[in-house]
Amino acid sequence: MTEQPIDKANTDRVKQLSYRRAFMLVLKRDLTIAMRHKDDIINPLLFFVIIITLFPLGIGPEAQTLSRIAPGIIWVAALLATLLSLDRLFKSDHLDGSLEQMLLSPHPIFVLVLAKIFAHWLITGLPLILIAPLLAVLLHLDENSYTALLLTLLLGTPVLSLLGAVGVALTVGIKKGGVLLSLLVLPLYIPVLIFATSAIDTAALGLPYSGQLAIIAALFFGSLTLAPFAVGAAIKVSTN
Amino acid sequence: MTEQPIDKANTDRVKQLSYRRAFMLVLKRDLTIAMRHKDDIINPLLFFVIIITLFPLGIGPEAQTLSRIAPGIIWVAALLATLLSLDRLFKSDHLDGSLEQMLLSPHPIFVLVLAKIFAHWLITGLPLILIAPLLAVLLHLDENSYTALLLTLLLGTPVLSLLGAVGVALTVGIKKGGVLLSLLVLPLYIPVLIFATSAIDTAALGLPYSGQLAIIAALFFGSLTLAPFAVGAAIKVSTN
Amino acid sequence: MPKPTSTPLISAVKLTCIREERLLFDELSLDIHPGDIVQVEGPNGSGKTSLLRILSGLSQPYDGIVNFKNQKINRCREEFQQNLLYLGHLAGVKGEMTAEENLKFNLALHGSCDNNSSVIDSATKNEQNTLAYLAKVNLSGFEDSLASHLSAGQHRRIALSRLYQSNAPIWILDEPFTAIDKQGVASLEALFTGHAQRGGCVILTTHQDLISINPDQIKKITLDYSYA
Amino acid sequence: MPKPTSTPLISAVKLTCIREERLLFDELSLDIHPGDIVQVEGPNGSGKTSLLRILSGLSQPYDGIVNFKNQKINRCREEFQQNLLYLGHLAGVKGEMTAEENLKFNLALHGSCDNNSSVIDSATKNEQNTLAYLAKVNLSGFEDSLASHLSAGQHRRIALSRLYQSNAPIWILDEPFTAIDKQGVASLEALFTGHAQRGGCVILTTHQDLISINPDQIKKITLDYSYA
Amino acid sequence: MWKFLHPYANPETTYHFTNKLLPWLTALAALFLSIGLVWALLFAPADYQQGDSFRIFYVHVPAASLSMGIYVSMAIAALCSLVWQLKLADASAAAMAPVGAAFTAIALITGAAWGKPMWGTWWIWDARLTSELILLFLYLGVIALHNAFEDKNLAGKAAGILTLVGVINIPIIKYSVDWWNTLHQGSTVSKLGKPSMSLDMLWPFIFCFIGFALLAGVIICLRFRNEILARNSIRPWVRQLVEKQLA
Ligand code: HEM
Ligand SMILES: Nc1ncnc2c1ncn2[C@@H]1O[C@H](COP(=O)(O)OP(=O)(O)OP(=O)(O)O)[C@@H](O)[C@H]1O
Ligand SMILES: Nc1ncnc2c1ncn2[C@@H]1O[C@H](COP(=O)(O)OP(=O)(O)OP(=O)(O)O)[C@@H](O)[C@H]1O
Ligand SMILES: [Mg+2]
Ligand SMILES: [Mg+2]
Repeated sequence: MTEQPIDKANTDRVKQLSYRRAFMLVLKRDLTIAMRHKDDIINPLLFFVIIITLFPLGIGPEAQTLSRIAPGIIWVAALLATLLSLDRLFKSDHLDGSLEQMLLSPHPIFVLVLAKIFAHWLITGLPLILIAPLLAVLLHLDENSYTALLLTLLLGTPVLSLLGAVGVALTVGIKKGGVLLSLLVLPLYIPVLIFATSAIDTAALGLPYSGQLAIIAALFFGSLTLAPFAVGAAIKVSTN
Repeated sequence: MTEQPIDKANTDRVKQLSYRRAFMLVLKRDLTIAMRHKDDIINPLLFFVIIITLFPLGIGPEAQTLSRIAPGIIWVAALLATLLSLDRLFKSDHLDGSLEQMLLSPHPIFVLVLAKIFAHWLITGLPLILIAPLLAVLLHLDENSYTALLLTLLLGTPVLSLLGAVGVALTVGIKKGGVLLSLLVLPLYIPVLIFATSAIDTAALGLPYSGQLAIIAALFFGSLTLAPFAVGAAIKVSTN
Repeated sequence: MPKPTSTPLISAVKLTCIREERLLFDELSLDIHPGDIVQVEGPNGSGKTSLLRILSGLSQPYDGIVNFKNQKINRCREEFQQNLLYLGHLAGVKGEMTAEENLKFNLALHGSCDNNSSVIDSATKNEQNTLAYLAKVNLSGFEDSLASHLSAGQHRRIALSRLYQSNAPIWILDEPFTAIDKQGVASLEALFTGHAQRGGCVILTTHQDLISINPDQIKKITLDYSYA
Repeated sequence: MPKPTSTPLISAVKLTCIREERLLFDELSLDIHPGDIVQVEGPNGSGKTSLLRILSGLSQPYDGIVNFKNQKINRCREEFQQNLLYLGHLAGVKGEMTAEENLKFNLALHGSCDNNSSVIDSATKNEQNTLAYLAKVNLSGFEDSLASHLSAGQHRRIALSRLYQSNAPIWILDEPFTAIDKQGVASLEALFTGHAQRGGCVILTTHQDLISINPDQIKKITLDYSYA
Repeated sequence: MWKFLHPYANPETTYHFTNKLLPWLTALAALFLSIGLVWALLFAPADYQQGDSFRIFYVHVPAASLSMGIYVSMAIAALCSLVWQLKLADASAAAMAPVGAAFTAIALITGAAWGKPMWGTWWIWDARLTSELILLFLYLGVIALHNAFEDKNLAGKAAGILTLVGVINIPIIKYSVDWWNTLHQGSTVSKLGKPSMSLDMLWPFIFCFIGFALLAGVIICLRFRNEILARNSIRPWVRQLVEKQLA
């Protein structure tokens, strides 16, 4: 018995395990972990809700002021909620050696990474979008702006997850990278924030906001194609 | 040789190592670690700055709106910056077993805990206070309010560290306690937020705000005396 | 049946490793053939882990080359990784998942395939296999326990169970016996011998002596950087 | 010179430990006297760590009492902890501090005192001692390396160096030999014998055999909960 | 002085005690609630200003009061468990948390429903409303902490510490209407001696109030029994109980 049969088996097997299967595998795993800790889904959401309730407390209850700053608050809150949930993405996988093992698996790292990012969005981004209208009521958001709010969140939150992933990947090897992460990531988030709130404000005036929406869409597709590779490279550096 | 000489030495020694020395010991250690990672000091600060700059971006640049909401924004930012830096307090000590060792040391746990909390405040709270006036200028805070801002921060940020410590101590044994932490801690922070911003708003109107300040001071002394014990008990639970 | 004249599975050419201005090893060359069991020896801090990580492509050496079947591993990374099983000081086991879920994920991530080299597609068969592998590392009855609720040794056993299904010829194992009880160590040693006989190679570090493996069969590499 | 009739340093009365509805041990009673070296044995997952944590007061048993010199440890926690040295699976060593800083902190936290039982107050003497203790665990030359830059074994050695200065009579050590090389294991064993002779007691778990300690001197406690 | 409580530190005795208590409690709760609600919703006079929407009052105020009352009881239980190591106190606190959260939610929802006709908006950032919302968060935090620990005893201790630290919110909620000028009603029911409410509104209110309190008691009691069983699942008496049930 030489090494031949072993090798043969390997190449066969890998052809069958297509990208799609690797993607589904990691996605399912991450969702399982999140489901195990239902908190993982509920908590970013509650965090979002809590931040949004903090502002009226800090600023005061006047409906007019609140409705004026509502888009900004909702988006900043979404941004911070995403930010805080980011370390779930790679940190624990790095600490317990899983990330190392993923790097050593025969699948291209960007597929695995994309699956992890998608899972992250499903767990944190999606629930935010679902609850946002309710919070908009609490902040007396202008009625014309609801569609704009939802559309910007739908296109924008995936960008937050994608760009955030780059940040986490870069900082994951560093002890206590938590706050450094925010530093790296927040500047990347600013364009999304600006265009999204501008879209909502424009909508409140009853004007068309497709221009801003197009820019956010462009950011989305751009980061969707580039981020997984950047993340893959960053992870290789971090685990060295 | 029986156990006698060993015992004798122990009791002698412990009498000498007073609370104060235990406190200084842990304080020095935590500051050393923070100094080693200069990021630990710089990052919460930068995070504070970034949040505060996000709002003008999300809300728009009008000086009047900004100055109206400035106290709220500064305080919410201080609150979030503290929140994000909290996991430094016990998490890594728990993961590498140091916390266990502190529990087993002959010193009462509340002394050690108080030292850790004080170190945390020196590292995160103090720098915020120092930079706050600058940010207040950026947000066009009313000129009458500067003293009030500083006083509330000076009394309020230690409360944030103290109450936050309780939250971290409770969640430190839980995997991914990160966002659960925010859920536990933010409701406890809300009274500080309300009274602090109310003090600053009152000051802006030129009215006396000693009432609010007294309440914050009460919160400070209350948490200073109670939190270390709560934290000690919580740590015992978490390392069980 | 080791064949000394076959192409080496892994060969290192003049590896040099420097950590914090300490020279750990210099111009270290080695060839590892199918059938080899290589034990890297040396006191704490002599560079065993560093060497193993370099061989598996996780770290870059200061100088030198690592080849897989005479090809630089950087050139054929994907193929190399299909042929490699590396277990380090860290177990790579998720505390939030059960023992079974952990194993299943590991198998699937690295491509699971049964012994008669046909790819398993049916989920049920996979299921059975997972349980069988867990049984092999004495974890039957713990399938549904969260890994974080297992003892230190059981935790590592989850990671080690991958060895029982792996078809990768190259095993690089950094202190695989950590926290494992005696019976466990014995069955791992048997596994290594079997793997070598089937044409694989095992590179491992351990501070315990390998008891049940024929000493003649073990090649030793001693890193003798002595501290201070 | 063990004295079987002396008050036991630690005694456990009818300890019961249940983990996830598995009964690990039931009504376990034991007395540990000065001079005892107790090895807790059992396969992975049999409850050794759980027992040691209960004995040291870190976890609460489901049922039963742990006494220190015939007093419940919950009642005399402070005194008990002055007499206890516990090292668990985790080393309690901070990666961000150097070896020396780590050791110094550990000594100070647990109260450092030299062998002729006079309290050390002068910082310089303390300094010298720290270096001496580091030398004892073969870490000379690594004083100023960050602990995170040390190898697995060196990392644990920092924690173990506390044993060389400790005056606590009770040592509870959970797999102290993990990642330690052979020479290190031998000197630790010598240390244990010495400690027992000086009237201390050692409770430890390990999956390796204790080589250089006289087997008659070792009391074994076997946890035989068999899995599945 | 506390000697008489001693038998109830034993889970088994307590379990059997709740067995006896439950039917009475349930019957009383049903009685008070049916009388109170029928009286309040059908027969009590409509408010001269607010009309029939005033009837929300009969649900809103008991729910709001109970939300705070349950929290205080939870805190007392937590204190007992932490100071005297009473495992049963833990179990009772665990039983109370979700019930309290439910009443808080009811107070919020009925309040919001009442606010729409009265103040023209579902929600305002009024001090009392906000602090009630914070109370909800506190409850959720306690529940989340209970769920986050696998070991029920540890979970109880952890949640107990949080509960005690959170107690500071109760006076803030209670007195917020006095401290701040807010839209929300000040004390009307409880002004000592001289309630500023007509008696034919007060009586149905009292019945409703007691009814809801008893209802809370019933639910807490049921949950308490489950907690006891779950924490003692290894004990022989629980095993026997299960076997009896199965047989
Ligand atoms: C979501 C909105 C609301 C919340 C969270 C809320 C909360 C509360 C709370 C916490 C109490 C205190 C119960 C006690 O002290 O025992 C209370 C009492 C009361 N609420 Fe509301 N409330 C809300 C809306 C309303 C509205 C819209 C009205 C009517 C205009 C109202 C009328 C009352 C009255 C009359 C009391 C009794 C006051 C007393 O006698 O002490 N509430 N509510
Ligand atoms: N945190 C925990 N929660 C629940 N169960 C646990 C926990 N830790 C350990 N257990 C269970 O308790 C049992 C004994 O664990 P313990 O760590 O005491 O074993 P051990 O004898 O030290 O094993 P090893 O030799 O592997 O270190 C195991 O079956 C494990 O599943
Ligand atoms: N991340 C790192 N950064 C800098 N130096 C390191 C790092 N890791 C290890 N070293 C240094 O490299 C040397 C060898 O470490 P390595 O982990 O390879 O040793 P080892 O032989 O595996 O020891 P052990 O038996 O203790 O596991 C040590 O002297 C250590 O100080
Ligand atoms: Mg090593
Ligand atoms: Mg163990």
